[in-house]
Amino acid sequence: MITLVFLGKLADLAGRAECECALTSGAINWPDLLALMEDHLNTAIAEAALADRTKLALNGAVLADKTALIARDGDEIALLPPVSGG
Amino acid sequence: MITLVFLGKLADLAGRAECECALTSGAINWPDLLALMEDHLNTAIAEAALADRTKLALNGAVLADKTALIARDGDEIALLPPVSGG
Amino acid sequence: MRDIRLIDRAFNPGTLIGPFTQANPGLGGVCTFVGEVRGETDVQALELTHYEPLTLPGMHDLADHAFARFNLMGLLMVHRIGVILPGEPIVVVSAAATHRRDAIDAVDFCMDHLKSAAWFWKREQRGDGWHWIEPREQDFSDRERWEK
Amino acid sequence: MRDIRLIDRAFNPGTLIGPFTQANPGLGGVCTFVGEVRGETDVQALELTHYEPLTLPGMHDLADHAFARFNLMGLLMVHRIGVILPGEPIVVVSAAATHRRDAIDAVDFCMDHLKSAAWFWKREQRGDGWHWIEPREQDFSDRERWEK
Repeated sequence: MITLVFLGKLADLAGRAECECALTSGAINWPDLLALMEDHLNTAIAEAALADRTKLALNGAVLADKTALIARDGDEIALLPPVSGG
Repeated sequence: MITLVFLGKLADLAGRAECECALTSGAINWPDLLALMEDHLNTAIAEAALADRTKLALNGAVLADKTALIARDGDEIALLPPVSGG
Repeated sequence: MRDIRLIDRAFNPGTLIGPFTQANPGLGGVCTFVGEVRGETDVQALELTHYEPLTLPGMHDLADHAFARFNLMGLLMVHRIGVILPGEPIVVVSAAATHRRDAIDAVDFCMDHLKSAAWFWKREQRGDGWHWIEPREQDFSDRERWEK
Repeated sequence: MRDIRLIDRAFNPGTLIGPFTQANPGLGGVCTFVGEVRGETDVQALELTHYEPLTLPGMHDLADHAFARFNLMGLLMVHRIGVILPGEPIVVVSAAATHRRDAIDAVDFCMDHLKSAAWFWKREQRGDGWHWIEPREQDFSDRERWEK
């Protein structure tokens, strides 16, 4: 099981703020994650994940290169669109 | 009678914050003012008045060119050293 | 004195700033910025979402950078999350320093980074529903000033 | 909302800033700088002299320039005169605006001008008596930033 967290407008695209996905293998990489979102959610969120400005955090640490993702059972992956605070 | 007002450290030099001087003629100009301070006060304050950074106000308006001063009976002349606020 | 917080309900900035100033005895100046939800014609509410594992640690990193870059005695950084109504404060940054330039610049620096480099997402409720707010170009250029 | 004052006794900046913020409904941000007498080892007191015919009119001119230069909703500028003890506020400048950059820059602008271009003279009392304070080189260069 891994947890996907969708922040900001990505939650609207995904249709939820969070989802838990069962893993068929011990670990997933970046193409696996995209396929997972296509299968369990929709194409729009998979495409948004691909956008340059969308960042990825694994267990609370932002990845410098999201395509280098390797996530294992129990991990939490957050999809982070451009921020706007203050 | 004209009133001289000494601000900041010029009050220390003049030995007072203010003085009233009787005029012997109807009006005084810049050289007259310097002579007046030499006579009634001291050389130090006359010299300080000459310094570039010392400005002059006549009746609450700063003079762009203090050497163009013409002051008449009842006027107030303020000698303003460099400021420091805040 | 360092006070970095997320806060999930309406608050009065004065109740934070007074104690903060008191907690930095001997200071020369305190600069404070308070950002509020503008009472614009059509905006009924603002919602600030955050991502807990990143947001507060990110604000602490920002504070570390501010302390490294400016000569500060204290830094207060408080950011609202959740639903915020027009006229309510969203963010307070207060910096205490010996000299005013450090205090003013530190507030400017922190605000520029909170706007476009901290882990918050903002949407506003208008008559026709919720709209996500993207950072403006100006927000990016404001932040880039500090990269020189 | 414009509030420009000289004040000749100790005051609490919070009691000015709260009402000032309230008096500018719809603002996006308020930036405030409070300058205090530093509690330095040897300074027992500070004395601020002013020249009444110039000082308050000069502060109003400065406010006019700030309103002309920045997009402001309100400006508060309060300066102490007389004898001030360590820890007491000397100056408060607060600017309310729709956008934070105007608020922060207006405070910065006003402080730079109050420091080296307003009609105040400052001396401090140390163990060996009173000493007049000249503006620092930095104060002049801070002000010159605005002449570009």
